[in-house]
Amino acid sequence: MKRIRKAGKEEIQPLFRRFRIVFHFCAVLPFLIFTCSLFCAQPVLIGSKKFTESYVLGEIAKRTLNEAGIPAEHRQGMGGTIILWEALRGGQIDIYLEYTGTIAQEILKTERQLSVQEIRDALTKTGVGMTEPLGFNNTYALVMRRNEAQRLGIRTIGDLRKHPELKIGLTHEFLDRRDGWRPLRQRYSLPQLNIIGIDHALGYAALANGSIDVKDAYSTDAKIAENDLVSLVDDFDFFPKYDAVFLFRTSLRDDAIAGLHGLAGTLDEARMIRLNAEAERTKNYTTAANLYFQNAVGSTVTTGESFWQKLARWTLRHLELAGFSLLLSVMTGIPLGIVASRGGATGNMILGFAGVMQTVPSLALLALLVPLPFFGISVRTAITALFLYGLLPIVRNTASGLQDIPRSLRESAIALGLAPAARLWRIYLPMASRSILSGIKTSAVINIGTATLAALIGAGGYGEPILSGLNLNDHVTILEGAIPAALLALVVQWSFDLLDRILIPKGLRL
Amino acid sequence: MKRIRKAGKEEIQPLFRRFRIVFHFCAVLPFLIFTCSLFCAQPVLIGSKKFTESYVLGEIAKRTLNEAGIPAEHRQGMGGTIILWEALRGGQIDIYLEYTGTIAQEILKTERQLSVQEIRDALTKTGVGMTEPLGFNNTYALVMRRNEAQRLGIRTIGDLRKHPELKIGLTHEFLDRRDGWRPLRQRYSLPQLNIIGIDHALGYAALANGSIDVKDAYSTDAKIAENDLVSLVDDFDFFPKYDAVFLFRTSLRDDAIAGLHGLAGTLDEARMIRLNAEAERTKNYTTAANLYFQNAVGSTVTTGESFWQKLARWTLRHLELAGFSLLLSVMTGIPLGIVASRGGATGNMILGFAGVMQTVPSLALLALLVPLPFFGISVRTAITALFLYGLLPIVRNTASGLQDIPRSLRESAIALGLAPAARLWRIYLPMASRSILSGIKTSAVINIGTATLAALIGAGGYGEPILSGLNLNDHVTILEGAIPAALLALVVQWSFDLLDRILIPKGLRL
Amino acid sequence: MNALVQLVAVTKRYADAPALHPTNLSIERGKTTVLIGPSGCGKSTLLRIIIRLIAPDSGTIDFDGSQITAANIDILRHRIGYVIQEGGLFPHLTARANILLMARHLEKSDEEMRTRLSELCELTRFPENLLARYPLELSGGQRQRVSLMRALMLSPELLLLDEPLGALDPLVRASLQKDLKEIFARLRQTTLLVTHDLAEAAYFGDEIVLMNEGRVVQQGSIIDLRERPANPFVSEFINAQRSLAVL
Amino acid sequence: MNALVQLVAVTKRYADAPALHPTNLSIERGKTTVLIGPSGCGKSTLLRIIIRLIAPDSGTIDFDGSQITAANIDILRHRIGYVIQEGGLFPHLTARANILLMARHLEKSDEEMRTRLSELCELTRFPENLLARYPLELSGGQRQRVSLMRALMLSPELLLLDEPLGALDPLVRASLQKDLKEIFARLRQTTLLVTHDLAEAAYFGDEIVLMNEGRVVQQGSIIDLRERPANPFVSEFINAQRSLAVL
Ligand SMILES: Nc1ncnc2c1ncn2[C@@H]1O[C@H](COP(=O)(O)OP(=O)(O)OP(=O)(O)O)[C@@H](O)[C@H]1O
Ligand SMILES: Nc1ncnc2c1ncn2[C@@H]1O[C@H](COP(=O)(O)OP(=O)(O)OP(=O)(O)O)[C@@H](O)[C@H]1O
Ligand SMILES: [Mg+2]
Ligand SMILES: [Mg+2]
Repeated sequence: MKRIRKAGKEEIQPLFRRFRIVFHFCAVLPFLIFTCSLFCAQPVLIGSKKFTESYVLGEIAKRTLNEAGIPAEHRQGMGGTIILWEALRGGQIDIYLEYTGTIAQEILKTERQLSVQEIRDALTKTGVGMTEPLGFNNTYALVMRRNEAQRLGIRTIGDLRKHPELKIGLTHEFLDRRDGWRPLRQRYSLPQLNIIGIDHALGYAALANGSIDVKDAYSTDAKIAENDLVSLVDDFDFFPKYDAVFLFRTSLRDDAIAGLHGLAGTLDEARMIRLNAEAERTKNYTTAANLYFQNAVGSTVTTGESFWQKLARWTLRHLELAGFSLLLSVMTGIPLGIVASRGGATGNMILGFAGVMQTVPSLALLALLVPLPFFGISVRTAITALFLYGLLPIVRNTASGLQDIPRSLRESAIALGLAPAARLWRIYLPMASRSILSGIKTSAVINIGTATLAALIGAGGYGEPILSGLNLNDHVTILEGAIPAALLALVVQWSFDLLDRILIPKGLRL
Repeated sequence: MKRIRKAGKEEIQPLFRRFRIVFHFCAVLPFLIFTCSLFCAQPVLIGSKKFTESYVLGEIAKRTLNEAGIPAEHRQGMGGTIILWEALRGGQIDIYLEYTGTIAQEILKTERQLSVQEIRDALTKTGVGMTEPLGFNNTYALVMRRNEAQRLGIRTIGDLRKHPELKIGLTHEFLDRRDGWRPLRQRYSLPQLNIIGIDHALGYAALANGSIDVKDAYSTDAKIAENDLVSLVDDFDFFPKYDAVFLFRTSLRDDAIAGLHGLAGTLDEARMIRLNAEAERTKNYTTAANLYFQNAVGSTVTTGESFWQKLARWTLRHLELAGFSLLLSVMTGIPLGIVASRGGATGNMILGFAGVMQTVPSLALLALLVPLPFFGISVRTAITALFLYGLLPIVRNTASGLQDIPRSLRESAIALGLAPAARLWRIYLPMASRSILSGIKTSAVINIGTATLAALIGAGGYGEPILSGLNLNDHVTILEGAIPAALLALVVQWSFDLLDRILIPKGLRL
Repeated sequence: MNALVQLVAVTKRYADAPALHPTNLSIERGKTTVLIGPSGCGKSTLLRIIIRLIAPDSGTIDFDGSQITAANIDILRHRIGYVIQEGGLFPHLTARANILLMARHLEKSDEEMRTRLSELCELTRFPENLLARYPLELSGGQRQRVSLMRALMLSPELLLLDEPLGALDPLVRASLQKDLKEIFARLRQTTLLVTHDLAEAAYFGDEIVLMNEGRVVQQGSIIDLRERPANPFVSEFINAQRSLAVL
Repeated sequence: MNALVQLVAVTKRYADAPALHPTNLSIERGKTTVLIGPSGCGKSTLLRIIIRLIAPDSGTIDFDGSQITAANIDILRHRIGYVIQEGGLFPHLTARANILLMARHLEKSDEEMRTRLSELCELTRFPENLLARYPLELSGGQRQRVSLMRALMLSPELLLLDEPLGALDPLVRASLQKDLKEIFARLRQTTLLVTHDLAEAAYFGDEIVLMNEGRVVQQGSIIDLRERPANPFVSEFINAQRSLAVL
C-alpha cells in the first residue's frame, strides 16, 4: 500500500483515494452514530410548558447552568403538565419548572394542601428532586384597577364585602373550579350578584373600559403590571399555594443541581410580573431572562440573543441535521444503488423501499418514529427521518449512472482482469460520478428543505422561526427561517458545483 | 409529415413520436392550465361548518345536485360563521347552510327578529340568495328526561313554574347569552334556584344520572333522541328562530338554485334529530344524508360510503393531484434541464431556482400560496406546490443525462447537419432517456408523498385520513392513508419500470 | 474557380500544442483528394475543421465560393457526408435508422429511401437482414460500413471520409474500393479521403496530400511523390509502405 | 501438450443467428497465430469467448492445461493481454493511468513501471509527453497505441490482439510490425492476432487461421493457403488482397 501511495502524482491515485475516503466512512458508520448519540445526549435538557412564564424560567435555568460551565439546552413549549412530567420521568428532559399546587393535585393527586417538605418526600421516591420555592406564588387572584381600588379603599378580598355594587367578570374556568368562585364567595360571604362569565383576554379590556370592576387572574400575569391593576390580598388564605419550583432528575450532575438550588428565593411576584411583561413586550424570552441576571447580579448588561446570534445557532443546527443525514444517505445510498444497478428482484426491492420512504409524509414519519424506544423526541429521530428522505435520489442516480456506462468500457474493465471491487472503485464509480453527484445534490437540497420540519420535535434549525411564524401568523418570522433556508440551499448547490470539478474526472468533462 | 408517419415501421419513428408527444404537450401547456382551472372551478362548491348537522346538510345538498346532474363538491368543516360567509362572498364556495337567527345577528348585525323575507331582501343586496326554511328550527331548548316530564306533567317551559325543586344545569354560554338564562327566567318567572353551570356534554350525563333534571340544548341535537329526552315547548316564543336555510351565490347556475329550493320544507326537527343521530352513530355523514333520500323518495337503499368507496375517492384524487403536477413538472422540467445542461449563468440560475423551491417547507409554501389571488384554498394551489417540488430531480437529471452523452456521438449528430431541434429530439433526448426517466421517477414518488399534505387545504387525497388520524391520534386512520400512499408509490415505480422498457431505446439496454 | 473547398491559412492549436500550422488546401471539384500522413499529424483535425466540429483559430474556409461561418454551416452540412474515425453510430438507433436518419429528417419519399438503401447495401456488401440490428450487435467491419452508408445516403456534394475502410477484410475492401472508385468517377464525386494505406491512396488519389506534424509536406500525384519527393520524409514514408507488401 | 489454449467444439449463437459453429482451435505456445476472415465471420467473437466476455453455448476452452471456468477466469485474465477492437480506453483516466491501471492494482514497484512504460512508448513510437492526455485528446492512431501498450504492460503469457494496427500510418506500422515480430520471437510470446490485412498476417503468422461465416475454413502457413487452398473461397480471399497491392 505504501508504494501505491508514493505513486500519488499520477492522476488515478487521487481519484481512487477520494472515493476510498467515502467508503472508509462506511466502515466507521456505527461508531459515528454512537458518537452522535452520546453527543446529542450530553447537554442538560430543560423543558418548559407552553406559556410565557415557563419559557422565561427555562431560559433562566439554562443561562444559570451555562454560566456554571454546564452545557444546557432548552426545549421550549413541549406541552402541558402531564407531558413534561412524563418526559422528566422518562429521561427525555432533566429539568422543568412546576408549581407546588399543581404537583399536589395533578401529579400526587391529593386534595390536601401539602407542605413543601411533604411534596419533596413524595417526589424523591420517584427519582425526582425539587428545589426550594423560587419566591413567587402563581395562584389565582382577584384584580382591580389600581385607582379604583385606592378610591374605594379596597386592599383585600374581604374588603369587597363593603361594595356589593361592583361588577365582577370571571373566566368560565374560574366559575367552574372546585377552588373557584363559588367556594370563594362562600368563604368571604361576598354579596355581589352582578357576575358575568367572560373570556380571560377580553376581561382585561372590559376591566379597562369599566364594564367590569373585578376579575380573576394569575398572580404573576404580566397584564397586571401592564394595565396598572392591583391584586387583592387573599387574607383568608383561600387560594392554594402555587409556589414555583424546579423539578429535576436526581441523577442529574451535582453541579447542575447546585445551580438550580441557587435560584431558590430570588424571584418575588413583582419581579416575575416584570419579567413576564418584558417577554411579552419583546417577544424574546432570552431578553426577559437576561433581565433577571442583570438585576440579580448587577453584572454586565447582556441583551438577549441578537437576530444574528439566533441565525448562527439555527444555521449550525440546520447544517448539523442536514449534513449528518446527508452523510448517512450517501454512505448507505451509494452501496444500495450499486446493488440496485444490477436489476433483478433485489434491485427492485431496494428502489421500492427507498421510494416508499419518500412517500411517507414527513409528519406521519415523525409521528411514527417518536414512540419508538431508541428515537423519542430527539435529534436522532430528526436525522433518521431526513436520512430516509434523502435516500431515493442517491440510490436511483447511482443505479442509472452505472447502467449508462457503455458496454465496451465495462468489458474492457472485465477483460483487464480487475477484481470486481477494483472495477467499481477505479472504473465504474468514477465514470458514473456525474450522475451520482447529481443525485447527492438533489438529496442535499431535499434534506435542507425537510430539516425545517425537525423543529416540530424540538430539534431546532430554521424550522424554529418558520413554525413560530406559522403559529403567530407572522410572515416576517416565517421569512426569518425561510430565506436563510433558501440561501443555504443555493450555497450548498454552488459548493457542490465546485465539488463537481474535483470529483468528476477531467476526462469526462472534455 | 404524412410521409414520415407512413414510414412508421422503422424504429426511429416511434421514438421520435414518443418524445414529440411530450413536447407537443409543452406547446399546449397554457391551454391545459386554463382547462384545468376551468375544470377545477366548475363543480358547485358546498361548504359546511364544523359540526355534525352542517356536515349532513352539506352532503344532502351535494347529493341533491348530483342527482340533478350537477357536479358538486363538499368542503367539510371549513370553520365558523364568519369564515363560511366570507368564503361565500369571495366565491370560494357557492352554497352553505345557515340559520336565520345567526344571519340576523352575526351577519346583518341586528337585534331585531327579522322575518324570512326581510332577511332575504337584505342578503340579495350582497349577491347572496336564500332558500325557504328547510323545516326545522335549531334553536335553544330546555330538555328533560321523557319519563320524568310525563310523570310530572311538564310539556312546556311554563309548566316548570309548578316545580321549583327541579335542578337545572346550564352551559356557561347559555348562562351568559343575552337571549339565555337570565331573560328566560324573567320572561317565564321561573322559581328554580338550584342552577349550576355545566359543560354541555357532561350535562347529558348529569341529566341521565339524575344530578340535574333540566338542561339547555339545541333543538335538533342528536342526544335528545339518544338519551330519550323531550324538549319543552317554548309557549311564549321566547327563543329566536333559528330556521335552517341554504345560502347561495345568486350567480349560481339556475338548475342548482332550483335544486336547493326543492329542499325547502322537507325536514322537520324529529327527522333532523334522527339524521344527526345516525351521523354520530356511524361517524359517516354520507350515510346519514342517504337516510334523508331513502325516506323522502323511498328509493333504493344506499348505504354510506364504504371504506372501499372512500379509498377509491382518495386514490382518484391523489392520482389527479400527483399525476397532473408530475405532468407539469415533466413538461417544464425537461426544457429547463436542457437549458441547464449547457451550463453557464442561466443553467446555474435554473438549478438554483429549482433547488430553492425544493427547500421551502411544504407548510410554508402552502401558507404563502394561499393568500395569492389566483390560488386560494383550491386544487390549483396544491398542484402548483407539488409541481414546484417535483421540478428539481427532473431538471437536474435531464441536465446530467445530456452532459453524459459521449462527445463523439454529439459530434456525429452535429456533423450530419441535423437541425438543433432534431438533434435534441432524435439523438440527445433518447440517449439521455435513462437518466431523465430516473429523475421523473424520483419526482413522481416525491409528488405522491407530498400530495398527502394537500389535504391541509382541503384538496383531498390520502392526506385526508392521515390528517384526521393525526388529529384524533388514531393510528389506524393514519394507516388508512399511509399504506395506500406507500402502495401507490410502489405501483408507480413499477409502472415506470415498465415504461423504461418502452421509452429507453432497446439499443441502450444491450 | 474549380475548387469546391478552399482553405486559406487555417491554423488550430489545442491547449498545449499546435495541431495545424497555417495550412492552405484546395479540394478540386469532381476529384478525390487523399490525405495521408503519420498518426497524429492533424488529418482528422483538418476534416473536423472543414465540417466545423471545431472552429479554426485563424484563416478562412470557402465552400462552393462562399465562406463557411457559424450561420450557414448547418445548411452546408447537408451537402457534406462525413464518416467519423470511430464510427459515431447512435447506439439507440438500428443500423437502418442510423442510415436513414437525415433522409427522414428531410422527408424524402419512402420509395426513394428504400431504393437508395438497397443500392448502398449492395455497394458495401452489407447483408440487408442485419439492418434491423443495433450497433452493439454488429461486428467492427459491419459498423464501419453502416457509417459509410450513412454518409453516402444523401449523395452529398462533398464526402469527407476518415479512414472509412480501416476495419474491412481484404475481400470486401478490394471490391468496395473498386466500386467506390467507379462511382466517384461516374458521379464526379468530390471526395476528401483520409487513409493510412498508401496503396489505397495511390488507387483513389487523383491528388495526394501528404501531411506531417500539422503541415502539408507535399501535394501531387503518387508519381510526383514517388519520383520528386519534396524532402527525405516523403521518400521514407513511401518506402515504409512498400516494405509492408511482403506478399 | 504444446498448446497454451485449446478450444474444443465451441459454439455461440446470438439471438437470431449462429456466430460460431462448432469450432476447434489450438493456440501453440510461443507462436503467433493469426485469425483472418471476412467482416462479421466471428473473429472478435472468438477472442471474446476466450477471455470470457461472453460464455460459449457449448464446448470447452482449456488454458495452460486447465479448463477456463467462471471461477478461475479473473486470475487467468491477469495472464492475458487483450486489445479491444474499439480501443476501450477509459475516458476518465489519462493515457498513462490507462496503461498503468493493472500494474498499480497489482502493486508493481514505481521503478519497474517507469522503465516498462518508456520501453513501450519507444516500441510504439508514442511521444511520452502525450501520456498525460485524456483519450478524447488523442488522435485515432494514438489511442490505438495506448490500447496496445495497456495490453503489453504486464508482459502477459497470451496476447489477444483484435486489429491492433488498423488505424496506424504505414511508417509507424512498418516499424511496429518489425519490432513486435522481433519481440514475439525473442520472448517466445504466444499471440492470437486478428487482422484483415493478409500481408500482415503473412508477416506475423507462424500459423494462419482463415475463418468464414463462423467456421474455420483452413489452418496452416501462408504457403499452404496460397498453394493448397481448401476450397475456392480461400483462393478468392487471398487474391483479393493481392489485387490491392497496386503500388
Ligand atoms: N482535444 C485535444 N486536445 C489536445 N490535443 C489534441 C486534441 N485532439 C487532438 N489532439 C492532438 O492533435 C494532434 C492531431 O490530431 P488528429 O486527430 O488530427 O491526428 P490524425 O492525423 O487524425 O492522426 P490519426 O491518423 O492517428 O488519426 C494529435 O497529436 C493529437 O494528440
Ligand atoms: N450482440 C450481438 N447480437 C447479435 N449478433 C451479433 C452480436 N455481436 C455480434 N453479432 C454478429 O455476429 C457475427 C460475428 O461478429 P464478430 O464481431 O465476431 O465479427 P468479426 O469477425 O470480428 O468481424 P469484423 O472483422 O468486422 O470485426 C456478426 O455477423 C455480427 O453481426
Ligand atoms: Mg485521425
Ligand atoms: Mg471484429
